Amino acid sequence: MQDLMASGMASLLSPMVLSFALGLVAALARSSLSFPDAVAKGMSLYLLFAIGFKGGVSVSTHGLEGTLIGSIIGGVLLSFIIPFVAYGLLRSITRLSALDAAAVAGHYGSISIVTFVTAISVLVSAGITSEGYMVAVAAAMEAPAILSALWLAARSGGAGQMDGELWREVLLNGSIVLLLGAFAIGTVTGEKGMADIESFIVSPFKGVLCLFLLDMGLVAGRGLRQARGLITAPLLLFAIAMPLIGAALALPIAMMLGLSVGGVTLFMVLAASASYIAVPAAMRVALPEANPTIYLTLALGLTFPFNLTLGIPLYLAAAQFAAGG
Amino acid sequence: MQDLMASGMASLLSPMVLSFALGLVAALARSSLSFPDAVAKGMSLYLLFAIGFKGGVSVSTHGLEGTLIGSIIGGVLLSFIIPFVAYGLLRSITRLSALDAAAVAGHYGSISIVTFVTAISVLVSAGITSEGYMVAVAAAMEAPAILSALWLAARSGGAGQMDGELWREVLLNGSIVLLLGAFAIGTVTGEKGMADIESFIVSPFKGVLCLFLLDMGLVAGRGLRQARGLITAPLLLFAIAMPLIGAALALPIAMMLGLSVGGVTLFMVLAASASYIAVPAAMRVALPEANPTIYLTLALGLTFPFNLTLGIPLYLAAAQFAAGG
Amino acid sequence: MQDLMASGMASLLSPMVLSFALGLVAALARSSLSFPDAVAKGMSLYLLFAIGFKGGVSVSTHGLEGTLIGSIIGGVLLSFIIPFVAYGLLRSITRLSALDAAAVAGHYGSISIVTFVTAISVLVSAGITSEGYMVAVAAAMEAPAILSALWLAARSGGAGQMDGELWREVLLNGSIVLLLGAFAIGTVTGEKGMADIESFIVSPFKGVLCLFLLDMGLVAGRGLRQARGLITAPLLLFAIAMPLIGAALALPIAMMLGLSVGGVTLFMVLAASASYIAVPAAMRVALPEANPTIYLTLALGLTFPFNLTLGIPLYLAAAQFAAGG
Amino acid sequence: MQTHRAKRVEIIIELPMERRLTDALTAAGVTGFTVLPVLGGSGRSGRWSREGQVSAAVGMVAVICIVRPDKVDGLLEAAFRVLEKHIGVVSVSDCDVLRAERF
Amino acid sequence: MQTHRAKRVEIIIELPMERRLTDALTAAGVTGFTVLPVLGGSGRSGRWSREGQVSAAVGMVAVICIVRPDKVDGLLEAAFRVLEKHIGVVSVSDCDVLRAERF
Amino acid sequence: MQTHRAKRVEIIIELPMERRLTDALTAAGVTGFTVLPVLGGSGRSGRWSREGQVSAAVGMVAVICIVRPDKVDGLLEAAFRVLEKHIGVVSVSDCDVLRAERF
Ligand SMILES: Nc1ncnc2c1ncn2[C@@H]1O[C@H](COP(=O)(O)O)[C@@H](O)[C@H]1O
Ligand SMILES: Nc1ncnc2c1ncn2[C@@H]1O[C@H](COP(=O)(O)O)[C@@H](O)[C@H]1O
Ligand SMILES: Nc1ncnc2c1ncn2[C@@H]1O[C@H](COP(=O)(O)O)[C@@H](O)[C@H]1O
Ligand code: NA
Ligand code: NA
Ligand code: NA
Repeated sequence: MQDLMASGMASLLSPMVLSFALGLVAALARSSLSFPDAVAKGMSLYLLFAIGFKGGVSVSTHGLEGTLIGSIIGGVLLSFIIPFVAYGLLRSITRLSALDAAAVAGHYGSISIVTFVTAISVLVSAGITSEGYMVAVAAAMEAPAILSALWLAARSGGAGQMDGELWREVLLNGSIVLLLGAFAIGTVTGEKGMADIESFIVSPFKGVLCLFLLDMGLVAGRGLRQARGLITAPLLLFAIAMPLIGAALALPIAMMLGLSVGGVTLFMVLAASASYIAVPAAMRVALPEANPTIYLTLALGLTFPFNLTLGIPLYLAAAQFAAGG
Repeated sequence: MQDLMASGMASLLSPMVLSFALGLVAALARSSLSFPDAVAKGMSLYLLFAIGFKGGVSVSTHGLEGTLIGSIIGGVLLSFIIPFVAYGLLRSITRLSALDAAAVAGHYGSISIVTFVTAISVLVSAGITSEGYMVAVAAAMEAPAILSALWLAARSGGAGQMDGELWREVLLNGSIVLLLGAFAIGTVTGEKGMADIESFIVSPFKGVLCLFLLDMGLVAGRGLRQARGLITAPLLLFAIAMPLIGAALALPIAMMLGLSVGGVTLFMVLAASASYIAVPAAMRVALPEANPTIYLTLALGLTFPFNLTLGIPLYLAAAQFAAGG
Repeated sequence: MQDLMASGMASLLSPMVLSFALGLVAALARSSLSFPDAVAKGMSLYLLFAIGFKGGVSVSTHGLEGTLIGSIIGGVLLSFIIPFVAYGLLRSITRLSALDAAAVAGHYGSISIVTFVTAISVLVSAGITSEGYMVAVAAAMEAPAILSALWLAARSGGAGQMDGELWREVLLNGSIVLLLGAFAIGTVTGEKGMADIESFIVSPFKGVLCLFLLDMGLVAGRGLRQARGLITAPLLLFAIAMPLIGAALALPIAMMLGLSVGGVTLFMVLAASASYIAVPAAMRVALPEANPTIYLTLALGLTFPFNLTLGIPLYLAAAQFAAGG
Repeated sequence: MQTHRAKRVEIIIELPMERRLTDALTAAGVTGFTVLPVLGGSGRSGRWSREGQVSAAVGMVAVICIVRPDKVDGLLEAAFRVLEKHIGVVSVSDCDVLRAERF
Repeated sequence: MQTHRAKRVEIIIELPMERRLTDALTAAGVTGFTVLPVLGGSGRSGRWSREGQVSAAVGMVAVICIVRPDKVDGLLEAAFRVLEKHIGVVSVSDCDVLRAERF
Repeated sequence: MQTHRAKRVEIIIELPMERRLTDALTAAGVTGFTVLPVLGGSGRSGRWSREGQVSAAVGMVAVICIVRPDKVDGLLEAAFRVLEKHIGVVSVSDCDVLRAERF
């Protein structure tokens, strides 16, 4: 317990969390601090490439410890199921319309790659290893939730078409392709490839993550300022309860899959996190009548900071407790 | 003397100064070499974050050597006073209108963060330590001079309103917030945080600074080419005399504060340098009738190169002489 | 032979080649993966600065091994001559108009700096040194081919004016100025300057190159998708034969110049590669009626990937065979 | 100089719908258009800015098509089918163009 | 297609004045506008370019508002109060819009 | 508000020709113009996008000039001489401007 709080405290006072907080505060105070979107995009491309590549190299050296296939199936199932839980919760505790609830639910079934990346950094700092193929699991969990959301929306009369074009867009969206592509490159080139580009993708990684989180704090803060009036107590409750529920659903599956402590943590993080890059764009196409301010505020403005600060240490503690640390 | 010239020479032939010179020459020769503004902004965000963070970490380890509060008060006073000196000088030796003179004066009271950053790099190369909290002093010196400039402009009938909105903009401008925010993060996370992101913010720092100075050379060169007709001998004299005067005013104050040789140098550099990022934008709002070409040419086209090449080694030599090296 | 295939294989499975392949496949599959142009430009500025600087430092330490002047003259001659060979080949095996053939020919006489940079990386990985001044040769070979192309176009009635303005644009184009400028800075600052910025320009170099090649794969793939209908068998043949011919022309010259194995390889790479950044822009101005899709597709979509994958290992093998390895 | 009457259509549309719009225009026979970036804006759904954004969900582009007057209706119908439920603004104004053979 | 008369107002204004302008527009009841980036330009104060610039002092943006004709005067007055002493260009042209209920 | 008739000329031109165009405008006495970035587009030479591009060969910009009606012809002639063999689109529309003394 003592330990848990100490490590929680350490994680709260890491440069990463503090950078996010700085961005949040600066935006709420209406500072002019901002990143050009090209720079934000560039940093996200770097992070995706680096994390994918490292995962691949890890697989090439350690082999597929545990079951890759099993984890992917487990992850995909979770991504399908979570939206139904989220939808039910939203419809019972908030006043969101069926359409808005369906759209929000899709975000929580999918994943936040930055939350995932931050969790890996926390694990690395704590000296805890994890299965390299978790990046493939992350990629696999991006899309299924969208289907569930559209099904929920359609059931409630909210249309929501998933045409072939949208399928292609979602499955081949930039972050999935980059993550899996870099993973494949890492697997193929292994330690030798790593030696080539280590000082680009390993050493400066955390620093870039800090700047990216600073930018995310700015974007989240700006969003929160715009959406002040919209955040009701039930929505706030949902934004904190839902990641916990997601993580709780993930824990037993991760245990059954026999993942390591690190792997269990990451699996929980994936389930607990909500997408705010890929899914919102897909929802604008498929469910244009759903209100984007609601899902962006919940996913980026509330759940993301919760996971970043309290969630990750909590999931790690739960994983250590359950998987025996 | 021998030493002084040798170290001056070394500083003139550093990759940093030469990168600036390359940019200047390329722009004057009308080369198409240019940086996208998003990349320039990205580099400046990196430099501000890194320098702020390092200052904070240094404070967290060495404590507040000397008096932080004293230095901030000294710096703020200087920032208030220098514009009056600059204004007097401009009005007596040049033909600038009262309004233009007031606007220029405001720039010289404020500071150039890149000159400051370059000076720190020079100190580090020379193995000279300095007070980490000087970045807080730098941040504190950005704004006061604007007030003096507006007062001077108002006195001469040039209007110049400092409304609440402008106050907020100036005090919460991106570079102040990032500098102080990163400083705070560095103070809180200390050596541990530094270990996390050292290979991002320390190792590549000088290289990024080179590219940024190259870009500044390009911008300065383009400006000089546009402003050819405008630069008279008295203006040129001002652009070189004023940093020397600022540094001379700063030296006794720095000595009284009991700063280290490195600290005295940096304090002089702050006083000697002129803003060309934050203050020009504020002046466009508050004194729209003042001619921006004049203040940008003086601050960026003339005084910045002077400080970069001759100024910094000179201030360092003076500090070593005065503070005993 | 065994060795050759092994090293060819190794080079094919390097993170660099695989990154390019990832981009190519992603674009052909119409993934949304893309880099902002500001980020692509930023990476190219970094690569040019780094490669130029390293070349300069190498000259400052090793001196001008071999003859710099000789190599430059040889390179310039090649750049003048290759377009005539290319033009003859195009006119005899393809149906391109005289104008389009002239425009394409100009691209093959000039050079691709990224192919050159990749070749240097391959040499470094293989522990093979090369003459630092080859970057000056690369810069010198950018422009002459444009003159040959314009002469060919004029002869066939295709106008093509090289006015003073275009001259200036070509000779002072950003990449030439940055490459030579950084080379000069490297020469002046030498090992000391290198120590200052090594962790910026050496360590992360290969990683940045990977991301840049990924971007180039995306751009090339998009281009190929647009130009599907255009690529005939003869054009494809040209795109593969021409680099081999260029390299074959370069080999004896490089041997006569007495270059090292690494230098011979780079000289061949310069001759074999085709420009797709500077020359296309010049051709748009000078030969606006030539079809840009043709020359961009040949240079970037076909010849660049060929050189990257098969060409470089081949030229290296030939250099080793000829210059005795 | 010799000019010809034409119409300038300006469509401001959500980033994620850009390709659908341009594909629909192409399908409707409009092959000439130019896409401009947008930094931010304000509308019934509030204010927004691209600053620091990675997601396409928060962003728009402006598509400009210069067309012969007789082609405007086809263009507007094609655009409307894509836009219908989406946020976006369509405006048409008169203009004169050089080199009418291009339109 | 059914279209409605409207006005297209284009305001090119200094970057540091952007927020003041959009706030003034909002205060004047104009809630719909779109902000486009500007790369460079030329005017009485000479030529400029955003290339490599960090300072907002050297830069402009273009703000486009589509409004109902009766709202133009209010808009122009609001814009003028902000612009008065500042550099910038305001132009108004006629246009037709789809979905008039949005303006 | 008091406004004055003027013309809005919009020239979409290849990136490598930008400086030649603006120099020609300046030479023709047009000192006021604004350059907007372009992301991509489509025309007779196919579709293109600036995404990930380093070369200026694949790219365009939009140049906007607001001029007094009597200056339009000189402007168009200057623009046409530069554009003649190049890809690009020139359109002219009517507008009203504030502060006519500036044009
Ligand atoms: N009247 C208008 N004039 C110009 N742009 C507009 C207008 N209305 C909306 N927009 C743009 O379209 C976006 C979405 O509008 P809305 O659907 O009203 O929220 C806004 O954020 C603006 O970028
Ligand atoms: N006639 C014009 N047409 C288009 N843009 C203009 C015009 N005049 C000025 N501008 C823009 O407004 C900026 C400032 O103009 P000025 O105040 O005349 O220097 C210029 O740099 C251009 O970007
Ligand atoms: N009708 C048009 N409306 C708007 N932009 C156009 C039009 N035609 C061409 N363009 C732009 O000009 C570029 C070159 O046109 P083109 O020469 O027809 O290939 C296109 O890629 C577009 O960006
Ligand atoms: Na999730
Ligand atoms: Na100062
Ligand atoms: Na070549």
